[in-house]
Amino acid sequence: MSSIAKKKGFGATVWDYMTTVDHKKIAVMYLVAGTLFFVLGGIEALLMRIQLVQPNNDFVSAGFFNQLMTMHGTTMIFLAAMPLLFAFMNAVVPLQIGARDVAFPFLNSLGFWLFFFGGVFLNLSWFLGGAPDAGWTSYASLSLYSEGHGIDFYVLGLQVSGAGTLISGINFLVTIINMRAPGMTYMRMPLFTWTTFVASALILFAFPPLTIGLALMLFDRMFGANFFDHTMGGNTIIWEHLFWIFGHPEVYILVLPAFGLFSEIFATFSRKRLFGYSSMVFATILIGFLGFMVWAHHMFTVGLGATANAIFAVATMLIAVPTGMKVFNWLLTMWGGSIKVTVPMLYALGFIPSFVAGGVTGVMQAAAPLDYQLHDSYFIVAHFHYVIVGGIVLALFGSAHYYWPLMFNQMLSEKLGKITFWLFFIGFHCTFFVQHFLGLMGMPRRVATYLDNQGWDTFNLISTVGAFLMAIGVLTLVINVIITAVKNEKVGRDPWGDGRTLEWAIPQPVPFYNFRQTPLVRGLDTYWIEKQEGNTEGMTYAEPLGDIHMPNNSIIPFVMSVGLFIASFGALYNMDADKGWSIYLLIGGLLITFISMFVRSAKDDHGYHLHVEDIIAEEERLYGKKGGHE
Amino acid sequence: MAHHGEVVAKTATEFKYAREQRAAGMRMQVVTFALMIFLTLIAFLAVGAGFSFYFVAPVILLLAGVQVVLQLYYFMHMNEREMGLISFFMWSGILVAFITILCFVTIIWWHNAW
Amino acid sequence: MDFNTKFTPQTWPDHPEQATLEGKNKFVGFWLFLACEIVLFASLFATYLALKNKGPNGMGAEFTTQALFELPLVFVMTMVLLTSSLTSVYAMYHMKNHNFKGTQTWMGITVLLGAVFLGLEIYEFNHYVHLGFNYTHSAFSSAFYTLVGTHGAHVLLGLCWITALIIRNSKRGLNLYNAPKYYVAALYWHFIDVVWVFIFTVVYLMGAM
Amino acid sequence: MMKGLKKWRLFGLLATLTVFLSACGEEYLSTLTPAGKVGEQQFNLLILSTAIMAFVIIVVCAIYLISFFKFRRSVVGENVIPKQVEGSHTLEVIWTVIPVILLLILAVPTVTATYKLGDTSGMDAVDENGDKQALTVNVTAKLYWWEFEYPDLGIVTAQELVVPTGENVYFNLIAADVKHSFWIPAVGGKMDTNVENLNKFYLEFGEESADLQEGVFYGKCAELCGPSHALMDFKVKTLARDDFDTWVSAMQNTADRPVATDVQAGEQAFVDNACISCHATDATAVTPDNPYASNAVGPNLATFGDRSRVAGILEHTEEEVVNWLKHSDDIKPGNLMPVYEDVPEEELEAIAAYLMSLSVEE
Ligand code: HEA
Ligand code: HEA
Ligand code: HEC
Ligand code: CUA
Ligand SMILES: [Cu+2]
Repeated sequence: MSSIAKKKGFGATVWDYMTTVDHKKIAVMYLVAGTLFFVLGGIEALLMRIQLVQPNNDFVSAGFFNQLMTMHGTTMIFLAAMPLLFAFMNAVVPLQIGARDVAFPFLNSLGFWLFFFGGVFLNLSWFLGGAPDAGWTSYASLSLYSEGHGIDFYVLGLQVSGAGTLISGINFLVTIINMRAPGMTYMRMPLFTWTTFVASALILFAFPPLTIGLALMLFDRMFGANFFDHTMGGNTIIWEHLFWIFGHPEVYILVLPAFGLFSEIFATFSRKRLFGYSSMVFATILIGFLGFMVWAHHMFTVGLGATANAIFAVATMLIAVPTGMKVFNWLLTMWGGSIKVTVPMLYALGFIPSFVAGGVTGVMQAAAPLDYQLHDSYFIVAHFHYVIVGGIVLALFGSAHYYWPLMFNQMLSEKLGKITFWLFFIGFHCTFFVQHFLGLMGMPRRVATYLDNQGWDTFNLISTVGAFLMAIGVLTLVINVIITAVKNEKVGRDPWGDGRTLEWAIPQPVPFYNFRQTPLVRGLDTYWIEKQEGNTEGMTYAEPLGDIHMPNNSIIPFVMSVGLFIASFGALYNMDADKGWSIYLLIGGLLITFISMFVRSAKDDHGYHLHVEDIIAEEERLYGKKGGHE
Repeated sequence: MAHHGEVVAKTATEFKYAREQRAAGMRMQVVTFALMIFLTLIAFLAVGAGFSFYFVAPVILLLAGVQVVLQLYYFMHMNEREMGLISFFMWSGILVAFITILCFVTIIWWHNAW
Repeated sequence: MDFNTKFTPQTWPDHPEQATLEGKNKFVGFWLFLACEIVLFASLFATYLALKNKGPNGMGAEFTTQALFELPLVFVMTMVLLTSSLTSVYAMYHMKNHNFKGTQTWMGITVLLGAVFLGLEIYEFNHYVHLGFNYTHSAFSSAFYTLVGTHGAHVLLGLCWITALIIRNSKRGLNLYNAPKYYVAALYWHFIDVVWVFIFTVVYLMGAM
Repeated sequence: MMKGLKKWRLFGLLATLTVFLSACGEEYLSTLTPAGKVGEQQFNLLILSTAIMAFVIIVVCAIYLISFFKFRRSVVGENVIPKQVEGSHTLEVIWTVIPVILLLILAVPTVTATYKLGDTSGMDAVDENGDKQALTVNVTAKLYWWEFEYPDLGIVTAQELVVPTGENVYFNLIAADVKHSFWIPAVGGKMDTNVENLNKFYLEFGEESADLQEGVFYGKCAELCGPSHALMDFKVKTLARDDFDTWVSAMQNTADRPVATDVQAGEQAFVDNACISCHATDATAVTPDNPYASNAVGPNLATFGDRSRVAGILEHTEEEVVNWLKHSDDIKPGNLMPVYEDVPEEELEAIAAYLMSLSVEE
């Protein structure tokens, strides 16, 4: 088939990525795009920290600061953390469960491009009259009051990228439900697959409230609806609820996959089965459930009444129990193991104390009357950066080192990796530890500046210094990536030596069809089992070598996303009385999307069959030996 | 892919049996439909009769609930085997939906003390 | 057994919609999508309930549910939509019997009933707007039109989708490629009915009291 | 004996924590130096929860360090294959039960305090004559300033809240434009001012503010409300009840205050420049409430001379008043007061002098 005869050249490569439906390539695109947005969000953070380095600073204006703050939060959560996690989910989950691809390869590509164009749209606001400035929470009264198009960029950008996220979520769910290899029962799935599963379920239920909230906000701004206009009977608290019904599960959408990644790392580098596997699974599901019952802890000071506050306070505290289960299981995984301190393990080791510190401040905030003091102060900023940076970002960096060989068949430098870790880790604690005290000392969050003589100067200075240490750390990582890419030393299968799960059993580089033959899974940690039994092949097969059915590449996801991107501009400018042309953009964009949808459904796409000869030829090309079974 | 089954023709008896089963199933669906129409009628009549809101509202909500279960389990076959996981997801969705609505009809306008 | 296999009623599998992996994926994926839609509509219902009868300056709206709604019309709409649910069940019945013509016909009837429903809804909205109860009138009006309108938009989408299916497949009969498509379209249609059950109960019946 | 020791240890931990925490922050601003019952209650919760959390962290870190140092590959040997244990039910029970107990210890005071702080019934309590017993203040938050109206006393002030010490003071909170949040860190936790509905809560002010560095507690807006959110400060003056009553009567007599001769020019300028259209100089000029927030366009200036800051942030000098009049848009971006750059300097100075003379204190 044509896709085997690889075309060469830059243009061909770009086209290949634009049309690809291969989960491994989509993973790379998520990784690249997510990293770009992460650096962007990080630069926004640095600018904020420079502004706050001393009292009465005027490095940036107040209005610009609010834009930085809003875009930093929004970018980091929606465009950096989530996509980077999707990168690993895409790269790893199908391999972990023994699948040839995800359930809906076409939708996988669509999910990526929607996210990407949504993110680009949001960020174009910087050049088109100003970014959103009402905080990542975009509370209704302020976001309706806010002038210009910033909020419209927020609403439309998140709507588009949110659609992508939802699609990806459903895709992972179906993949995990339907595509597991024979023998891969639910209770044999690696923990990263489990957390991906639960996080995707959370996406399924958490994104609709956001979608509705954004739609209502859009209708208010675009069509003069009155959902949030109290002078017309509207109610701004509705937005707050919708946002947090989404927003709280969202933080678990982020942290659960991070937990999964660390579970893999702990088990691998302790050379030991994950302790309490079934309780880990149970805890993951429980956290998912409880995650939907606690959102109002973000609204303790809104005035919901003592009863509501008390209920939500207690419900919130409960989450500490399953999370604690996880923490202790990780510790007990190390206990009695054989711990090798590689860079990924270093991140995992750094994660435990950092995340626990962030988690327990969360429980403090859950004590509603105490939260009356802590809410909207820097204490909160400290809390969530401890869980987010100490949990998710460490997981992302750690997994980048851990899975680099899987994704690129190269190993990042361990030496540079350690430098990165220490710079980032020290910078991180330096930045955010002192913020607890700033909050307790009365410093509200989201302040563009502060007056002197309030006792906040030193700690803010320390915090800024820490942020720069983090930046140097990130730069080291970037350098590491570049050096590794230039060196281009291939490492082959199971480079860590202690791989336990199916993804490490596949020969490197991974062929585009993943598994020549579908593997048969004979227990938890399949690869470990096979290795212990001396199976050099790494896996047992469930089927003889035969034809493989593969999906066709398609440019349609890209075109559909471009259509929505264009339509978003139309919708945005349609709110201005003097921009009559915008309606054509809106209609034109939507037409592009609908026509591509129509083409997609009217044109049958049965995929193609990869024949045994093709498989053998491909394996010969990749591994230089005769492919297939003798 | 691995899931390619073979094309198997049913024997005449099997075929007849399957047909009859499906026809019986279809009759069941029509009964379900009649039931749904009946429930709807009751709901409209209860409102038309002008009983107290606090009596009628729970009743018609219950009727709606029953109707939805009928739709899901009979029309949409959620009662069939291998639907366990899907039921789990549907009920999870219903749970989240319920909490959301409960919240919005209570605390949204209850601003008071903390 | 794949997309191109030709079937007779005897060889047609009991669950044609799930006979291929693709079909099974579509089936599960679509159910999950419906679970997601539950929460989507719940958010709209919740918003509607919070804003019901709320007008300028937090006072009661000048139009209230009691003054506005006309139950006879709603009753007719309900019957039409419920019936269309049954007709789509018939379509699936024939699909499972590998009776393509039956499938197409009953799907066609479903579309017709759906179109009648949509027509009545448009008539209803138009009527309210003429009374002065337009989209920007109050928080209540915005919430009402958004909730019921989103349902209406789903109906419209369903109509387009099923029509497209009918036309696209008219020449080729049932196979394992299009059977799942018919099946999930029917699921979607039932779901629209489920939502309507709550709309007529919560919005219209409870509003009229 | 063991028990006694444990108690003592806990006490010691709490004491150290208290000392450590209270070493940070300014007395007039820090939640760590609570001045009043509400703040103290919240502070106690802070100490209790910090102690619990410190315990959790210590336990986790202990297990963590031990397992790390005992089970490194360099210690256990390169080729050792550890035993692949599945888990342990006993341990699972332990680490479920102990956290639950810890959480219960936190949850009980949390719930109690939630109800206690949420109880605003005292607001409407009346004595045998039917007079309100407690002081109520209506707070309206506006783009970037605060109005404090005393509904039972018929007076209004802005930017600086004046309250008596040693009793519960009740607040009705609302915002006039976008959402803000009312926070006096040193006195007690915050409550949002929403746009669509009144919020109620109470605070108790435990000490007189006169001894503080600037003679006032600091208040903050704690909800993002636009560019000048950071500058939406207010101040709180707490007085003994007698002094407060004196202040109230003085306020009630500001209607026809004589204007001192040396600032009469300023008063004239104030009127000529239509400042008066937004700013009342009479503390009894309570603006009619629309059903929600107060209608006042600008802060009431009846006690401007008694303030400690101009517009909540600038030093309280005549120069800064002039500065404010000329550059209010730079000083507080997005605020709703016009700038008066073109008014002659002398006129502005006269206005400043006049405003400084508006005082009800000695
Ligand atoms: C990854 C992200 C993430 C995670 C995992 C968490 C986890 C938790 N969060 Fe956090 N949170 C955020 C991200 C996150 N949060 C963000 C972004 C915000 C601010 C949003 C905004 O306003 O912009 C926020 C805000 C926030 C608030 C609102 C504060 C306010 O604005 O007033 C509250 C209040 O209850 C809270 C609580 C919690 C709790 C109880 C947990 C728990 O899940 C933590 C559980 C973990 C542990 C407790 C540690 C391990 C447990 C043990 C070792 C067992 C023993 C422990 C005990 C007995 C205590 N969080
Ligand atoms: C995933 C989420 C995430 C992450 C990772 C971070 C990371 C960081 N955040 Fe966070 N932050 C949020 C989510 C996140 N944040 C959210 C949700 C808010 C609330 C917003 C709101 O209130 O609405 C917030 C708010 C917030 C504030 C409070 C703003 C305010 O209230 O006024 C601050 C202040 O210090 C801050 C700082 C930082 C810093 C220093 C980092 C650092 O960890 C960043 C480190 C990264 C870098 C420094 C990258 C630098 C890289 C380079 C410079 C390399 C350049 C390379 C090339 C050119 C090749 N953030
Ligand atoms: C359109 C209405 C308007 C007019 C006219 C106006 N102001 Fe203001 N003024 C405001 C508002 C609103 C604020 C609060 C600004 C803030 O802090 O965000 C304010 C604040 C002030 C303050 C600080 C108040 C304090 O309590 O610290 C002073 C002083 C003041 N104005 C003086 C004047 C003078 C003098 C004039 C006329 C030359 C004037 N104002 C005209 C609206 C007005
Ligand atoms: Cu007002 Cu922030
Ligand atoms: Cu939360």
